[in-house]
Amino acid sequence: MSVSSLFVLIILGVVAAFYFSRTRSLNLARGLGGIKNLHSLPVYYGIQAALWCALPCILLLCVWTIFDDAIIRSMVVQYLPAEQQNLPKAEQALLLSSIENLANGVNLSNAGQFQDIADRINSLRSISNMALTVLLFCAIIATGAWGWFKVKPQYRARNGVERVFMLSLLGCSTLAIFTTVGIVFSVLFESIRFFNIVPVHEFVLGTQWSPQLSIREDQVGSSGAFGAVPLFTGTLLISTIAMIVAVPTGLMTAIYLSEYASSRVRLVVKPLLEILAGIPTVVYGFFAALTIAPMIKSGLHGLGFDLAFLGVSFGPLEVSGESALAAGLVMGVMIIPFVSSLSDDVINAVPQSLRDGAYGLGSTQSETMKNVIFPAALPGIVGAILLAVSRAIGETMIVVMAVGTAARLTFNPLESVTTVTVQMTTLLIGDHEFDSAKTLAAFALGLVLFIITLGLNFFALRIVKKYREQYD
Amino acid sequence: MTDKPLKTIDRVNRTLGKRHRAEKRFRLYGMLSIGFGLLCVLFLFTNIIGKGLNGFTYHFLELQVELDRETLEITDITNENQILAANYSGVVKRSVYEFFEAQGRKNKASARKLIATEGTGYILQGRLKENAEDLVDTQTTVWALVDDKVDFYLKRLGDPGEPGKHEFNEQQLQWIHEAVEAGKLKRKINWAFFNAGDSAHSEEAGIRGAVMGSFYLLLVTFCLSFPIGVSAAIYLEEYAPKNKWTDLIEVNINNLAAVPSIIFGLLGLAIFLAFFGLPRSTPLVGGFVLSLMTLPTIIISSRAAIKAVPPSIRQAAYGLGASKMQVTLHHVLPLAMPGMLTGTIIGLAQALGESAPLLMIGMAAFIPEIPAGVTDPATALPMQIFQWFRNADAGFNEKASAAILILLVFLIIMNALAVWARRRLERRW
Amino acid sequence: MNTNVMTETAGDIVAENKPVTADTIAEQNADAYETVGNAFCDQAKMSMRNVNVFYDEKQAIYDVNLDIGTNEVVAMIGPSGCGKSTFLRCLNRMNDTIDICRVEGQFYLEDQDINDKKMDVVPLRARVGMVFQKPNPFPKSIYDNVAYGPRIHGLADRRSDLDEIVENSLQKAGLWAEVKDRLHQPGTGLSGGQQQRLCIARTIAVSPEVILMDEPCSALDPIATAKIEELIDELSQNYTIAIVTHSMQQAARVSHRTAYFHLGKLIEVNETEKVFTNPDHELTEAYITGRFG
Amino acid sequence: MNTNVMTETAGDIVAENKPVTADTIAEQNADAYETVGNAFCDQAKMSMRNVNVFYDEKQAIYDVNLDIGTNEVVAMIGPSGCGKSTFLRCLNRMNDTIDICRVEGQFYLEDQDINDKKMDVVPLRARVGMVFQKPNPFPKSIYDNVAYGPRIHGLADRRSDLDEIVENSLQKAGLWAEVKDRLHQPGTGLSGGQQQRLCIARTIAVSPEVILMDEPCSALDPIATAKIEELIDELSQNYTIAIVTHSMQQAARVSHRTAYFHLGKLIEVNETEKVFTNPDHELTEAYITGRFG
Amino acid sequence: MDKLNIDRHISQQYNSALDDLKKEFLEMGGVVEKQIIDAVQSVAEADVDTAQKVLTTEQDVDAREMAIDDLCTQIIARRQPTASDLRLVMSVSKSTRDLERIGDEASKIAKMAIAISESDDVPHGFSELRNLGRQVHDVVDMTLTAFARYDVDLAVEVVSKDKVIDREYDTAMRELITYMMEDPRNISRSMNVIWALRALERIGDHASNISEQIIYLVKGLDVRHQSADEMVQQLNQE
Amino acid sequence: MDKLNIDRHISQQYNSALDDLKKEFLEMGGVVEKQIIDAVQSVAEADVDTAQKVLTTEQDVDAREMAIDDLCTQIIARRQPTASDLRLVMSVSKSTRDLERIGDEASKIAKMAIAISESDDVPHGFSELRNLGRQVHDVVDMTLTAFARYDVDLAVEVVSKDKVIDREYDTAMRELITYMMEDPRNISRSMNVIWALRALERIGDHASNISEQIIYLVKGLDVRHQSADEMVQQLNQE
Ligand SMILES: Nc1ncnc2c1ncn2[C@@H]1O[C@H](COP(=O)(O)OP(=O)(O)OP(=O)(O)O)[C@@H](O)[C@H]1O
Ligand SMILES: Nc1ncnc2c1ncn2[C@@H]1O[C@H](COP(=O)(O)OP(=O)(O)OP(=O)(O)O)[C@@H](O)[C@H]1O
Ligand SMILES: [Mg+2]
Ligand SMILES: [Mg+2]
Ligand SMILES: O=P([O-])([O-])[O-]
Repeated sequence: MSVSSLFVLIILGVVAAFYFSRTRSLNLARGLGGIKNLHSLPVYYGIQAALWCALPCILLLCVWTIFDDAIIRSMVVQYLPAEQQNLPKAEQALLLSSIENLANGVNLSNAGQFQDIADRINSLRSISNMALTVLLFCAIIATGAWGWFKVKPQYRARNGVERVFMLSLLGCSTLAIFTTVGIVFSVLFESIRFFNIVPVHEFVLGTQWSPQLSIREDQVGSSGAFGAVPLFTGTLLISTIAMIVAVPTGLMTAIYLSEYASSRVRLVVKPLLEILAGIPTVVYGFFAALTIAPMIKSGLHGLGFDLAFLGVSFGPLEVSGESALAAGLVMGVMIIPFVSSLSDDVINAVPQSLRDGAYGLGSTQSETMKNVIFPAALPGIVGAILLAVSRAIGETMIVVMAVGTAARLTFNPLESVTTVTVQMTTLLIGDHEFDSAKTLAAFALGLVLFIITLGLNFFALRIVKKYREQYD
Repeated sequence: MTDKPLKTIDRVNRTLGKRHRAEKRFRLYGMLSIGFGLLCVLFLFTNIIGKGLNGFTYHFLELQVELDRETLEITDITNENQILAANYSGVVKRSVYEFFEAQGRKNKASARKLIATEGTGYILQGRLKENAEDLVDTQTTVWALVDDKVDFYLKRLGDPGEPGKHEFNEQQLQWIHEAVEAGKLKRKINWAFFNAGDSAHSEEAGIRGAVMGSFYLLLVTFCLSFPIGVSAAIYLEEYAPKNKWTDLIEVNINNLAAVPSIIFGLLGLAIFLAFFGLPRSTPLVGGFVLSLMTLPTIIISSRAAIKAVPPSIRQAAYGLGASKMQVTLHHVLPLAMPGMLTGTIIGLAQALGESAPLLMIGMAAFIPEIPAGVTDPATALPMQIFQWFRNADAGFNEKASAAILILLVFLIIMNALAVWARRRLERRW
Repeated sequence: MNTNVMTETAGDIVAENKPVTADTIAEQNADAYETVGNAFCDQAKMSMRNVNVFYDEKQAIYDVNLDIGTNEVVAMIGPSGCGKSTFLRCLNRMNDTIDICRVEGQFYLEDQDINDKKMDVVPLRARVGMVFQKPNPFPKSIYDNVAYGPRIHGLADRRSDLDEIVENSLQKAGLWAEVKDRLHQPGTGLSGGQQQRLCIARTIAVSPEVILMDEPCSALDPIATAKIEELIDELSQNYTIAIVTHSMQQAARVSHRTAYFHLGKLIEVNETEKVFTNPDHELTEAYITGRFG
Repeated sequence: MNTNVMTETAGDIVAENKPVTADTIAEQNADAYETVGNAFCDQAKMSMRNVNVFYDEKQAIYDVNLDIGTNEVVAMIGPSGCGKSTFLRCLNRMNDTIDICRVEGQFYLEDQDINDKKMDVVPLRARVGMVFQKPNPFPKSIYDNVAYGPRIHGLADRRSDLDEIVENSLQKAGLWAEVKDRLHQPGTGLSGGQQQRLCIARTIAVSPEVILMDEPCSALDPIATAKIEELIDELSQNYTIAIVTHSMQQAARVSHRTAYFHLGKLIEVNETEKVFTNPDHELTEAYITGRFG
Repeated sequence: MDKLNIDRHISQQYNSALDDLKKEFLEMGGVVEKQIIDAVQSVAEADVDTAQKVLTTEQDVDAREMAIDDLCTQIIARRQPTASDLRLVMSVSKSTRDLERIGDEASKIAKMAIAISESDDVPHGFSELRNLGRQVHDVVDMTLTAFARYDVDLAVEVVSKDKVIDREYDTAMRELITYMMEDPRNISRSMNVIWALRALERIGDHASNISEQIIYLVKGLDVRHQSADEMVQQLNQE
Repeated sequence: MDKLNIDRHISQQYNSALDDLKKEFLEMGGVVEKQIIDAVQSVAEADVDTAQKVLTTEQDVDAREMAIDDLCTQIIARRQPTASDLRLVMSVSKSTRDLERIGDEASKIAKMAIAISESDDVPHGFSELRNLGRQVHDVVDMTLTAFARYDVDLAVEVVSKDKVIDREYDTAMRELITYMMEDPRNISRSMNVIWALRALERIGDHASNISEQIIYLVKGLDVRHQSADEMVQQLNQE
């Protein structure tokens, strides 16, 4: 039987185990004069039996399906002709997989001469499948029966079920740690390899960024400059522009909505603004590249012209088609609801009693806001802003779409700059050698980005905590 | 104190005017901010909708096509291979020449360039596949796709500078306008856009593949992240003892929530593709990556939802002798469910619009086929938008706008779902 | 629901053997009624006349007339939901913050009608301060909490004046000795009772003429409560105080006169001794002796 | 802070003229002490022996010995933070839910030591029910609120059994008449006092032997409070009740014996009449007459 | 009809505590009333046994007084009574003392009865004694009824009746003194009658005190140290 | 030193209310004491003016009694006293009645003084009267001191002294009766002396009652209707 039908079989067994054990416990209860004389409710006996049945059987199924191919493979190796047996490991593996393909009925690599081995594989496979089916069948019955027999009035079924429940929850919660570890590992090794090629100081302090397109491994490092400073200044520039737009607007919006606006206005305006947060970044990128950047360009050209016309000695402003300003502005707009929604939540979380206290003393609304609510909400607001900053730093698509890849060390918002994330995508997109310095550089950039945002978030959490300790 | 001590109320009145003015100013700033925000929304939407709607329509030319065997190069109607490989462009071209009454090589070439012959051929191929016997050797009417340049030109007829006009010679322009006036060249909804996969030709490119890709992505993401996220949240809020280990988990989750999405792309690239060797460009891997990315969002919002369940409810249940699992499943979970679901849907909406990590795992590849499962190579809506955007062809840009509209509709639907779920589940006792 | 039950029994007490239905109660409510006892004062600091308060359509206060004398402590008692808080919050226009609340009637603070729409609430609230049910110190230092009011109202020209105001207020609130060494630590770090005294100090700091208190001890334990009560007594030397309380005993302990509210009506106002030994109205008697419900 | 103040005065009262410093207090705390009055019973339902409770390093309860008699109402009073709630929560192991809390000593429910680590708390809590400070009905219907306990403990095999349990419990809690027509409406829609009675009904529904109440009326108004007190009195016919209360008057009204806690020590246990007319210990006297602080 | 609504509290326990208090008080009143009847009878009929009975009852009355006082204290400590409840407790607490004193006076009469019975012949003043005794008993009875019914009018009547008793006592006293002066040998025996008369007069005074407490209880007015007329006037003012 | 710590409440108002109560009570005690002295003096010196003064003071005493009772009621209503505070209020409320009665008895003596003064010659029993008067005054003084100091020992002493007074009263009474028998013309005048003696004896009893209340107040023990020995025994048991 196929794996999926075996799986269905297990499920059937589990359901049966549940049902019969539950019924058994109910019968026992009737004999004892009521369910209250059992240690646990009948449903727990059912679940306990079901777990007893499900866990070993699924384990068996998994282990078997994972290992059977490998075992069969090692079994067929001996049937290969002697010269093939002595092949290097990699080539042997290649050969074996082509034989397996043959067994599956796909003859891609003309491995026709191994038809007999393919047949053998097929027969081994069917034996294995038979064995698995029989074994699983027995296992289901055995574990189910075992669970059924364990149903006794004093049996602590509930406690057992709860243990399993708890352990599975624990397992889920550790996934976050694995993710972090995964991230670190996935960027760390590549980065180390990169730093073997390009020294760290060169990467961190260098002001030239021009990763040479390299096709072959032996070209690596021979040319190209991997100085990341322009990338970081670019990132900084764009993020700064974004925050300049987003923070005041977002904050004032939050304040107005939570303190001044009538409930009807809030009901309409808040979701409207939240739409801004929900729009995918590609859309913003699209918007920035196709609408804002041309607008800025033409707008500022006009401005430059006007100024010149007035006799001021400005030449027409040199505006690049892909300016940091466009990306920054759009990113700022995107982040507004980020700041406003989070701040709004924080401001609303300030207890009404504080407001009452301030009004009761004769404060005006803005005084209440500035002197009482804002300080009380500050840790939350700072947290919100820092989260927004890290969002801005990590933002990819807007910059990819609206800003060029020209790594320029400048703080002029009208010039084209590039950012860390943009470089990562351009370096990785497409099918390059996985080992080229160019690809590896992306991982190094990733590592640095990770460290920066980590630091930023750590900082944010610390701030929030510190203030909270003081004011709660 | 001054020589003449003031009464409290006099002192209060002294500064009153100034305070009220400050109040008015403050309020003004707030209104300006909101105005700015709303303006942005308005601008963004009019812009996107204005651009996007064009993408759903296309210009078609009503052509009479003679489907004779010879030109089609079909000998046996029952042979499917022959029908598939028939020379449809030939008959289309012939009809085009006839339609424009084009003579001479140069004129014929000009006429041919006005029509997307291959695309039109596909339409004919589709018809013949269904019913070759009745159609072969008859004349049939087909709305032929015009060339994307024609479409571009026609859609912008009123615009200043007549964009796209320079692509055509006098003759072509004359033909086009004649056809339009004769009512033969019409702007119609381009159904192919909804039904087809990606294509190298903008007039044939459709969104279906990306939509299905996104759907599978979300399916995988939801199936993984919701149960895991909720479980983790429950563990952390209800079970976890307060120690170094749980602190570590907590700090981790908070950090992950703010890690740039592109880093998750790197993770997917290095772990799922390079280490586990899972197939590239598949919704499965994309789903894994997006799950990891949305997990912190889900965990954090679920934890907030669990935290919002008043401890008094738990105490009440404990006091009655409920076990921890019973307390959690009977009381905490149902009460936290609306919050968890909203958090999840918001997380999924984010995942839906997410593109940077997908770039990393190759979901930006050109994939014309419509995926039939989670292990088929696929692309996703934002990826499709990105790709079309980067294509120099103006037709693709229009498609990108249309795809954006579709994506936004998706998002709005999901957000509505979140609101609905919240309303539905949140029992206002 | 509770109110219903109460109403029933209240009715019983009024018209002894006659069974009282919801209808007759409704009738009663619609009727004009007269407050028994002694609702007026010669030296009134605040005078309320014909006060009616509505929440949307629902009337919460019916035609109340009451004076609060200078340097007098008036306690307001009554069953839950009878409108005590609503009435109190009218006295410094705190009801303005509730959209659906509509207040009718005249409220004189000395000679000024404070319910006038043109009245500026900012100086009003400086004159009529308020202390709330739950202690609500601002998340600032103790000093800043007390200095807040004087600062926003510009009551102190120099730092030293401010210091003086803060010290005086804390002295009057009986908190100086306990906090003088930690004026710059957060006010939220104090115990509940101290927090409430801090809130009182904060209110005193703007030298109000009237202090309103809405169940100021309901979140406190008996010892802290006793201290606040003691403080109220001391404050009544210089301030006019109106206090809402759920605890009849507290009303008995701290007030000079006691006003009994019932379903939005002011049933009886009398000297506190009289109310608690020999009230004039059966409803008052029923409430203070625990015969409702 | 508050505690300090109290301690000082408490010290004053014990050793009248000698000024008491923090040191002597610490000494006192370290000393063994003896509970005055009459902490033991013949027919004890629960017996606590040598109870010490720690929060991390901080000791919250010092060597307390107390019996609670069958069908007796024991009130626990004392200044805020003296450990009343902590002690009460030991009686059904609710302290298990606090990680840092460590409980030492023997707690006998009849003959069983419930502080045994191997003891399963689920059946224990079915025998020793608890009612909390704030009414906390589940956000379910009234019926489901009451039926929840019987359901999880499998007390009813049939629907009709469950109906009966629900009705009986609501009857006993004096709520049946008020809610019988709306059993399937949400429990949270009731008034505060009714909610608290619902919580009591919910507790009764699992037929506990002992009911613990931690300030069950502190969130209620006087009328609802009176009803709950009345209910407690009726329940004491069939149940053993331990009640923590901040209101000395409440302790005086509802309890048979009163236990006075002070800084984690059980200072005095006596018949309630005795405690409130002529307590044995000076600290008790100082507390109930309002001489602390 | 119970105007004070003692049984209308939310707390049944409170109801029953107040009810107990009232019942105990009336019971004690009953015992004391019986004492008066017995005492007067024992004097009139020189019945030593009855007199002895009165003397033994005295201890019961004392115990009851203490019990009632205890009850009052407990109600105050446990229930914090206010208004009418408080007045009830306070007036019972005051009146119980009067009842106890009435019992004391009755015992005194009983003692006289024993003393008188030791001599053979009937001293002068017996008829007056019996007459006064009947009136005093009536007054006490009225007082208890007034208390049971919270009847202010009856209480006022008691006060005015007490004035009548006082006058009769004066007359009897003058007569007895005249008699003593006529026959000095009888002085010591007559003195006994005088003490008995005096005791009856005091009983009337105590009944009047209790009635004043009843008025306080029902109306909240302290009418002590006033004449009956003043009292009526003040009550009408209300 | 104030063992009951009346001035230790958190509430200053409560302190001062209890303090007022105590002060008022002691003041009333002072007035009454003065009444006794004056009354005895008026009898002894046939001083009608002093007697008249005693009679006028009577109204003051009545007013004080009512004021103190009112104060007690108010304290109970406003302060819900418990334990020693409650005992203080209750015992003052009981004792004030005794003080008032002492005042009454003093007035009676004063009335006798006026009656006696109308005749010229000094009746028998004057020396006894003066003697008893001094002792009774001592006892009342001791009682008030005991109350002021919450001195249980002194209170017990009062109770035992009262027994002595009773004995002396008996002796004086017997003597007077003998004298009356000897000289029946004097009966009516002697009767006045008898009433005065009797009043003094009652004053002693009332002082004893107050002392019992002091013991209750300080110790929480109800020692009424007990002999001094029993009392001491019970106090020692504590
Ligand atoms: N914001 C509001 N909106 C609508 N109705 C309200 C509002 N606040 C109070 N009410 C209603 O007005 C009436 C009086 O309420 P108020 O709060 O003044 O009563 P209260 O006497 O203070 O009661 P409590 O003792 O419970 O504080 C109640 O019936 C209440 O339901
Ligand atoms: N979860 C906890 N963690 C640490 N310390 C605690 C905790 N709960 C209580 N304590 C401490 O234990 C002591 C006793 O607390 P408990 O809550 O039992 O007092 P309480 O008498 O019930 O006071 P209250 O009347 O304010 O409820 C206090 O000093 C308190 O600070
Ligand atoms: Mg209120
Ligand atoms: Mg507690
Ligand atoms: O006790 P009396 O003196 O009033 O009879």
